[in-house]
Amino acid sequence: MAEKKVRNIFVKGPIDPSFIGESIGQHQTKTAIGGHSIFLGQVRADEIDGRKVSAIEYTAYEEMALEKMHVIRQDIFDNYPITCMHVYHSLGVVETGQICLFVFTSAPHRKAAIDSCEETVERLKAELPIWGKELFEDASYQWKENK
Amino acid sequence: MAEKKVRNIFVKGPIDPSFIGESIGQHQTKTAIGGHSIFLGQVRADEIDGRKVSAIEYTAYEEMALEKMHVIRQDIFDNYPITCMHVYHSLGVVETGQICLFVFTSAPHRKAAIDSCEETVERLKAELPIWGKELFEDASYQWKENK
Amino acid sequence: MIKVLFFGQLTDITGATSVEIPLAADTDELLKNLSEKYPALNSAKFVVAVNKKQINANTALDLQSTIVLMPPFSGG
Amino acid sequence: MIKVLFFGQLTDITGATSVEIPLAADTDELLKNLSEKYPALNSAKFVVAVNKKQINANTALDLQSTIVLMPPFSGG
Repeated sequence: MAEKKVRNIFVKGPIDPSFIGESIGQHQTKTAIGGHSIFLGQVRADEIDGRKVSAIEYTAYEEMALEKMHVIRQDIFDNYPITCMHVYHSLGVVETGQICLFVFTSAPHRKAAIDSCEETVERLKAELPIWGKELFEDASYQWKENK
Repeated sequence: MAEKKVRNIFVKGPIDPSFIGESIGQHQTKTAIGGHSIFLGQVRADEIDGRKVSAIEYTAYEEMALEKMHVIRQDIFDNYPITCMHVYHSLGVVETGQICLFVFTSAPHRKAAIDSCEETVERLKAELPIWGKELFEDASYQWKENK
Repeated sequence: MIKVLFFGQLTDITGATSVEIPLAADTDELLKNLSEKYPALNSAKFVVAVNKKQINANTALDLQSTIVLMPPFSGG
Repeated sequence: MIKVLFFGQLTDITGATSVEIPLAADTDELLKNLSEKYPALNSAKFVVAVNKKQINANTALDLQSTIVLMPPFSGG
């Protein structure tokens, strides 16, 4: 299942829900698949010290992020019997309510799909050099911190 | 978060990927959400004793299944800080490669979305009176058994 | 007479999704009567629901009871 | 001269996503020079990547080195 190619994961702006539907539909020819697991990150309208988040602006050290994601992908394929994995992360401004992260794993059996999806989400949040700048409605900002 | 209404979960035939995309898009106004978790069941072209599955035909004891699903939904809302949950299951014939199950949970934080989705999938497979009849290409069949 | 519903592989035994049989006093008696009519039920795995609740013990029946025989679930 | 890249909140300190500074023999020396230029870096949390690999110890540099200062990640 190993692949050599370093794939791009970055998309400019939010991830369109119809793109997610289309990605799902593209798996209908893969009849060895029995389960898909999807995680979507959505920008939350957090209120911090009375200021309300209106958007997050993402930047990344793209070259390094793609290399790290490639390593994560290889590890996940080595550790779980999955059929395929797709990861997309936004760059630039994503408004509240819009989708900034799309992780999609598929496998013959549900457990591998579910577990590999969760592990991919956890690892990419911890390991990919991506930064979110929370933009408030009053035009101030603060740098996001992952918990 | 408790709701009184027993919702229908059954759809005739396969679940359309574009419907899944639309369901995701309908959450863009819910700006308290930070993460969505989705599980999709897809009919697998298993080969059993040299016969290849071409479709699964689902039947359910619908009234009881909806009441049980209502209990599961209440339990999940009681146990996880989630914003919403949507569940759809096919009835009738679903061909290999098509989607027969769509479980969708959303929460302010990812852990609740991911854990509640997985638990919902496990519980509905174990507790809902639904049966799958595996139809083979040679027109024979066998009743599916969940592992 | 009372109607009994069957699902899944049980319909291969009964050849129907429901049958009408004489009312029995309780589920034990009803199952005994059904087994006489469909001997293959003796070796089949199933649980019984009365009025949409799965029962774990002998349960009294009346003409309003909804009785359903359910083999192991296989949804999803 | 060598180019150093900054991300996230570090760009608030430097006022730029990259700065050119004289080449240093290794990362310890480079960080000392950077701290003199931007004293707020002393209290900032970050890791250093050289040629796209995060370093955990002092690392030799040359004119071809790509040096990046990265605050805690917050993607997803």
